[in-house]
Amino acid sequence: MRLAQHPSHQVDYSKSLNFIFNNKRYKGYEGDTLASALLANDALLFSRSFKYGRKRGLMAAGVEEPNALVSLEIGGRYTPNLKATEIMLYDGLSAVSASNPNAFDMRAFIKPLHRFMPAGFYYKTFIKQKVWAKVEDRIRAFSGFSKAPTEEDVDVYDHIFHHAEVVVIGGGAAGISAALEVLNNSQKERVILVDERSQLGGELFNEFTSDEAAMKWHKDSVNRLLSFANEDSERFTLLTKSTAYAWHDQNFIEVLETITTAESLTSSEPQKARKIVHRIRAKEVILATGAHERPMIFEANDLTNIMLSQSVRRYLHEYGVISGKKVVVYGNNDSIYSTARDLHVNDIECVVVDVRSSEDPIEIVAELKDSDVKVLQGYSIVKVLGTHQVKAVEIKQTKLQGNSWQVFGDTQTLSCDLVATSGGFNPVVHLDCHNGAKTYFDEVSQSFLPQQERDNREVCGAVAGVGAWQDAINDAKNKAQFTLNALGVLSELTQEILSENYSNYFNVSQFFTPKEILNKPKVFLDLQNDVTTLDVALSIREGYRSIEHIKRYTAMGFGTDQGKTGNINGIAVAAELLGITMSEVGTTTFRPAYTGVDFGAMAGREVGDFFDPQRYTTIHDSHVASGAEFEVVGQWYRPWYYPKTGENIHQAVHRECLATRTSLGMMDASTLGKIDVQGSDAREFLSRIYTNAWMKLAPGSCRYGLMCNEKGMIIDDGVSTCINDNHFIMTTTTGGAASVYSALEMWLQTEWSDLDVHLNSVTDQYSTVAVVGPNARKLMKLLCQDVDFERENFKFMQWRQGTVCGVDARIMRISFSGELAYEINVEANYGRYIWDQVAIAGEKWNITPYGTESMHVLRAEKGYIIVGQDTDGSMTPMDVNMSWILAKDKPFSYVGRRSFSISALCAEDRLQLVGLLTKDSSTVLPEGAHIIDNKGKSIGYVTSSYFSPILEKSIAMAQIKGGLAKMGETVLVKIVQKKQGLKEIPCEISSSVFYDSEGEKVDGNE
Amino acid sequence: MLLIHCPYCKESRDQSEFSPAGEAFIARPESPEGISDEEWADYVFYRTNHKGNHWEQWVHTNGCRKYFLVERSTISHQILQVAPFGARNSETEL
Amino acid sequence: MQKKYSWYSLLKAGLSGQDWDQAIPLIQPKSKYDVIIIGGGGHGLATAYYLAKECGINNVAVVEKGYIGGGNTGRNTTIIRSNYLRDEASSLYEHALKLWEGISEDLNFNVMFSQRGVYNLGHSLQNMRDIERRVNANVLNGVDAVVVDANEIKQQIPIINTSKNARYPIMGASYQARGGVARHDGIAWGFARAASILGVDIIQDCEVIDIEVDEGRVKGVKTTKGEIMAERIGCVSAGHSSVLAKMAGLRLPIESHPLQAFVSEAMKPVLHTVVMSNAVHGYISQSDKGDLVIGAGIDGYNSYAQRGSTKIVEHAAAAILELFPIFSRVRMNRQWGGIVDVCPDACPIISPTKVEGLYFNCGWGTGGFKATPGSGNVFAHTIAQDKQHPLAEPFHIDRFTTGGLIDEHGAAGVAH
Amino acid sequence: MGMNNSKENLMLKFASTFQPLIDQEGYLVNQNDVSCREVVGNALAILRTSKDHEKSKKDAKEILDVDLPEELSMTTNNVGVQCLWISPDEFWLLHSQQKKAEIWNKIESLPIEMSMVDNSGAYGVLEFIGEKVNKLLSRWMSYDLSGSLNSGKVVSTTLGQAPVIVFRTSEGKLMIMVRHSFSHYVAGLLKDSAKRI
Repeated sequence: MRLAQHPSHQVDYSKSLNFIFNNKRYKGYEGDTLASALLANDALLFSRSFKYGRKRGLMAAGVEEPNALVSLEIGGRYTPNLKATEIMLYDGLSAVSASNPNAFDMRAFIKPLHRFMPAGFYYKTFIKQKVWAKVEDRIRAFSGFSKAPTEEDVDVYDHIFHHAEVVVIGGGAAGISAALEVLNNSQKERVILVDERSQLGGELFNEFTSDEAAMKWHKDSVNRLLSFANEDSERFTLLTKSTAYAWHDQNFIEVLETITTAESLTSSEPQKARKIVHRIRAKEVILATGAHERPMIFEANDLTNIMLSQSVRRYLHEYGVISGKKVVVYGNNDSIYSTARDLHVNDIECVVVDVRSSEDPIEIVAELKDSDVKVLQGYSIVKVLGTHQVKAVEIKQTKLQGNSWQVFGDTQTLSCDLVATSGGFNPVVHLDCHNGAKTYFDEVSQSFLPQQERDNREVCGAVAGVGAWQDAINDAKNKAQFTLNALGVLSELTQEILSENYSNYFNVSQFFTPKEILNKPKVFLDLQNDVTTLDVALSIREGYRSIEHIKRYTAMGFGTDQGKTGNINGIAVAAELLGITMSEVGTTTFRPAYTGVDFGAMAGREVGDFFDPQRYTTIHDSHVASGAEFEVVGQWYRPWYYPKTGENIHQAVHRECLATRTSLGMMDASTLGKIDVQGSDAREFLSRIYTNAWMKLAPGSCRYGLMCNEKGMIIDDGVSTCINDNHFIMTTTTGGAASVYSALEMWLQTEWSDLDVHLNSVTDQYSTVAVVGPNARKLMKLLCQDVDFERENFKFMQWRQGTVCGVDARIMRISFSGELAYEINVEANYGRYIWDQVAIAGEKWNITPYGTESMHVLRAEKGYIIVGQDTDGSMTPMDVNMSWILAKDKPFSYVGRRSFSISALCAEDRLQLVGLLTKDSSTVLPEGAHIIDNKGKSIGYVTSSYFSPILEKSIAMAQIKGGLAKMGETVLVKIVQKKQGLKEIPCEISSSVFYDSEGEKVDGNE
Repeated sequence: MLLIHCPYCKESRDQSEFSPAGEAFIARPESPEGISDEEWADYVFYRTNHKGNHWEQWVHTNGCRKYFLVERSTISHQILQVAPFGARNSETEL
Repeated sequence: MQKKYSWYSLLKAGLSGQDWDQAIPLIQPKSKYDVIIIGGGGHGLATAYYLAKECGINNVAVVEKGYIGGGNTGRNTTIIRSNYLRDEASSLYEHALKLWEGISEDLNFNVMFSQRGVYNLGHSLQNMRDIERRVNANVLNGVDAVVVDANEIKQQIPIINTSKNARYPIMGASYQARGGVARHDGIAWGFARAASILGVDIIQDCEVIDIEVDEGRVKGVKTTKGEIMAERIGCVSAGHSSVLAKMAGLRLPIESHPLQAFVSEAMKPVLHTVVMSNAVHGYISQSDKGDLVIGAGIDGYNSYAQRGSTKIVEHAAAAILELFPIFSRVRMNRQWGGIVDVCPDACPIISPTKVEGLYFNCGWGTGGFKATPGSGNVFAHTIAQDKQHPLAEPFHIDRFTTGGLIDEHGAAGVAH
Repeated sequence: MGMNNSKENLMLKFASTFQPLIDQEGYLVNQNDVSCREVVGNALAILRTSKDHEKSKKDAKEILDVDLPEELSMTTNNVGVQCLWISPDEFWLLHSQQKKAEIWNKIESLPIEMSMVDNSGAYGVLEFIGEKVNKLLSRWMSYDLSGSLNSGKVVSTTLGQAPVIVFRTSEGKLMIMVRHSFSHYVAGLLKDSAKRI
């Protein structure tokens, strides 16, 4: 129900909102969460638990909530597994329970069997593989919470980089205080304050009804911060509705900000991102992440309307909501009295049960007693009565003997409809531990606190074990001063005098884990995963004693709440059962994310077209216009083939190849890597990284080179052009460009720094148009007048500088097809123009653009290898029958040479590259098919295979064990895939040069 | 993500600008032909793979393209120092 | 005598308050054993189990510095397959896969091996050539494998994105039906329990601080729980192999790198098989609990920190969205990292060393989990006979000197 | 043949890869708080210097009349040649097409240990103006633009996955050099993010 309005309430009573939950209509207000709005409507059932399907209501008011899982909206905005406590209400909201508490549930139906299904049940059952295979899917069907989405996300997500001198995480009293202290005492330092809620203040709201001072300090401080944010936005950034979910190395912090809460908006092209991941690199970090309250444990502690005490207060103060009329407030620390007082002030009947029998009662207890609030000290709740919802509690007397709790005396029953429990507080150390910090167990606060000293980081407020808001504010100012000093900013500390009305919530008694309770069934530790004290006991009994084993064996803390409330009780129970201290038990490792992060948000905009750059040549648009299909090579989009209407790939390639062999073809070769090599040692450098000789290559000439790594394996190849004695331009494969470039730089910088060589990438500087075919010379003569193209004056493997259609060009006469060919290199900006001019001028010879597929066929006809297709990183130059390219007399032991003499690299049965001709010349071998020996074992495989249009027969290249010594032998290629038709294809091992073995074509016509 | 100080740009930059380039101080043998297969294999394949403070090579791929030396803890990822290439030839010797 | 797991024992335990015996007894080390296995992960525990079961050596200790199964065993994405390219590798992994198929019964412990099939996607022409080559090799080696095209994939996995316009369009895949996933803790605990029953001592919280070598022969180890002697010692410590090697005065051709993974919040079953893509570095399956289990790429720098670069995890999330756009609003729940021991040829080392009696089983890189039973099996025989198991022979450490590498990297990279 | 073989009106033949991506006024992004347009007509010479930095500085001054800047900054000489620091031995001379011939005539007189490479065709130059420039770029750049990129500063970094050179010529103006093959990618990123700042 909703209480009378009060200034502490953070809801706007003038803005009423309609929403739907599990198909029922409700009303709430602006500022409500789905959880508070439903409580206000006395709707208490939210979902069912994971294992036993028990009906569950709210336990908390924040991200620590374990029970209230729902899914939101439908279609492209359907979102699974959200906590009702983290959903800000908006008009038209529509949500359903992750698993409906009002529908039939098999897990709950088989309740009598639960006793036979302890933790680790499945390890002991369905042990036969066949049986498991049958039942697994049926068992899986029960698992999981919400259904998965079915449609693509309609929203987008952004990433933003930030740099700040100080990041304050947490916007409660401590965080506000720390941020202000830094801003007030520095001039230019950039500050970012991050808080997960929409309103700064954290738990401070809970003090508003009882303490004017708290309200005033909050109002003044928040206004001060907002004015900083507005007036000095360069310096101060305030991120609300933003959760710092991960802290990585060197203070790299990731924050998830929720931008659009109104999930039901329907715009296809969103003007706002749904969420933004802020990636903050900070010099100094101040953690003010507060603490999560933990529950007391007792039998049937998972019934509806058993809530955390501070959460009850939060619903009361921030939303004016309470879910009971008669409350039992139960706990082991002073905070429960504040809760009782606030309930009493709001005329809600309540009884306080404190496990501690206090010797010197604190002031507030007296107050309560004076105002006729029943206070039972030295009592504990042992059991809750009720079917689904709390009806009453059974209490017994309690005392601490030595280190163990005793429960004794008669059972009394207190009727009530709401239990507010507080077992103490867990400092939110998660972030601090993400990148390696440790925690230690603090006896006073009975909690794991962050390690004291740490570079570039301070902790303040509740996370540091400070239990009163007044102390937190001053503690924060203090720590902020340390941070300022670390930044070299000098300033004076001024303590703030705040109200006298003082209560330290971290006066906590030892964990309440008496045997009488641990041995009872249904004492839940992890409510989401239904982990009970008996499960932990069993885990230990079976030898899974490490807390990490207990976690894994019982699934404690694996839920979407990651055990924020339950884990610590589990640790306490384990300590009790193992007979060791909690610090000996230790915690499980805290890992990102602190709270869930949408995959979409993690990816940001790096999806779809932006997943990876698409690199185009300057001629790309022309290829698109002529209807080319593209092949992606590395990041490059290369024309694959140019189908004419109605043509399939084979017909197109057939046409392209014949046109090129018989008349004229053209291709865009711009994607090849190009590296400018200059310096007096350029030649020496080339001869060190290539296997062949470079000392005598004359200016005006080009040479093919093969590059190996130190393992002796081929990694790249290409033609290098000698501009002058100190200047070469190397070409690399398209895919290898980047790695070759950095490998060359590595040799120069880390091994051969004595060499005078400079490398520069000029890949993007040039567009390269290859003109290929017997009529190439005729065409070049048309396009370029200032170069002599006569064959004896411009020989194969030479280059000339000239003017093509008015554009400066470096023309190389090299060939990857065996035909007469020229490569025209011009400044990239003129590439498209030259391409068009070549096309126009070539029309009379029916010039035909061809793509990578035809290029492959043409080169295969000549037996030229493609690194990465005919080699795979484990092939030496000898393996590909290219020993001719290994210089014997180079003084310097070029890269890879030493490895050639290692035994395994000289073995005769290595895979070697040979040609393969099918006996039936029309049969084209599938690439990747294997060659078998007479025992049916693989002795190699087909690397390249095509139907050669010019030869009108099938040709192939293959790696075959000892293949070079098997010329002319007949082998069988075994097709083992049904799709390809099971058969054995007889082939003859041949030279891999299939066409024009004399090399006559390279000079073209005339 | 690491924050790496480039000794050439003299600025700390995000890891995404750099590429790791393996263990430092592994020099190519003077005369590869003059050494045994074991020694060659040691150079090509074998690594110390320190647990603790570890000298390694990084290259400022998307920056100045320079290779340099970094001493980094492989336990905490803390970077203890960086040095231009050739500033030192072993973990101890400067 | 340990109670056998069965419907009968479950029923009895249910009625008698779950009075189970210790699956993993708490044990203090003896002063001497026949064999010490360093490393209580899946591989180490499997080694101990097979030593006791198949090699008649029961006087074995497994020493683990933390808790068993807490290293890579508990940190990987549990993908199991045997469709490797090279004969040597596929034989070894197929040996492991065959053991997986009977392991739950053998250990009397359900490790929840789920043979839901594994797809390795191809996104480029060269990817598909490599897939054809690998699948054909597998079939010839008796390993079940088949090439499927984009349409067939779409039929089996309706939620996958096979659009031709994708940045990395799915062109096809290799599919191994017998592949799948298993419960990672299960395999460690199952081996541990079964080994203990056969008399193996499993000693946790026991860190090896030195390996004692005398005249080229191993004598024993110094640990945080005192000195333990043994004539034979097997090192199975994955990311920490180099650290152990150093104690024995050895170096290894290994680097330790971070490998990260993450899981989503649990949803109702929607993905019923395993999908891997090397091209975009995303590996995904849905666990029996309902969470998506996603593997990311490897970090390039050395680390023992069990955490890696954010960029890699975020890229993996993006890669998964390329394949499964409907997961955009699903939330990552937990992220973690393991330390993988990477070998230059992406194949393991299962080998004796220059130190007599000291054996190493390491270098599994990102592929170790799937090999767990096979790795332990051949390593146990290698230690017992002081001679490599036939399947382990190609994986001798000397291959880096003789050049006999088993390159599983496949194509060095597309290039023309 | 009717083919233009003269070197005149080269600009008619010139086609930047950004050209298909810009609007009529030549803008990639044109909002009141941030604008981005391509600046054409630039030429780029990459100058590589020797290990003897002092000598290189002297030679560069005498032969090319440029002052080699120290560390991540730029200089502009009296004829408008901008010299950008890229690395200790690498400097980019950004100049107008008109100046190109003039500069290249001097290459012969460079000492052997210095070299120069024409990369005029490799890069597109983008000019950013407006108060939200940093906001736009911080979507894709890890570099501390607001804190560290003062006027006259030059840094090579990444924009998304594209390698770029960023420099601030004056308070209000920021330039980015993008490899042509990345222009579609970069233009796409900028246009997309501009919609949501």
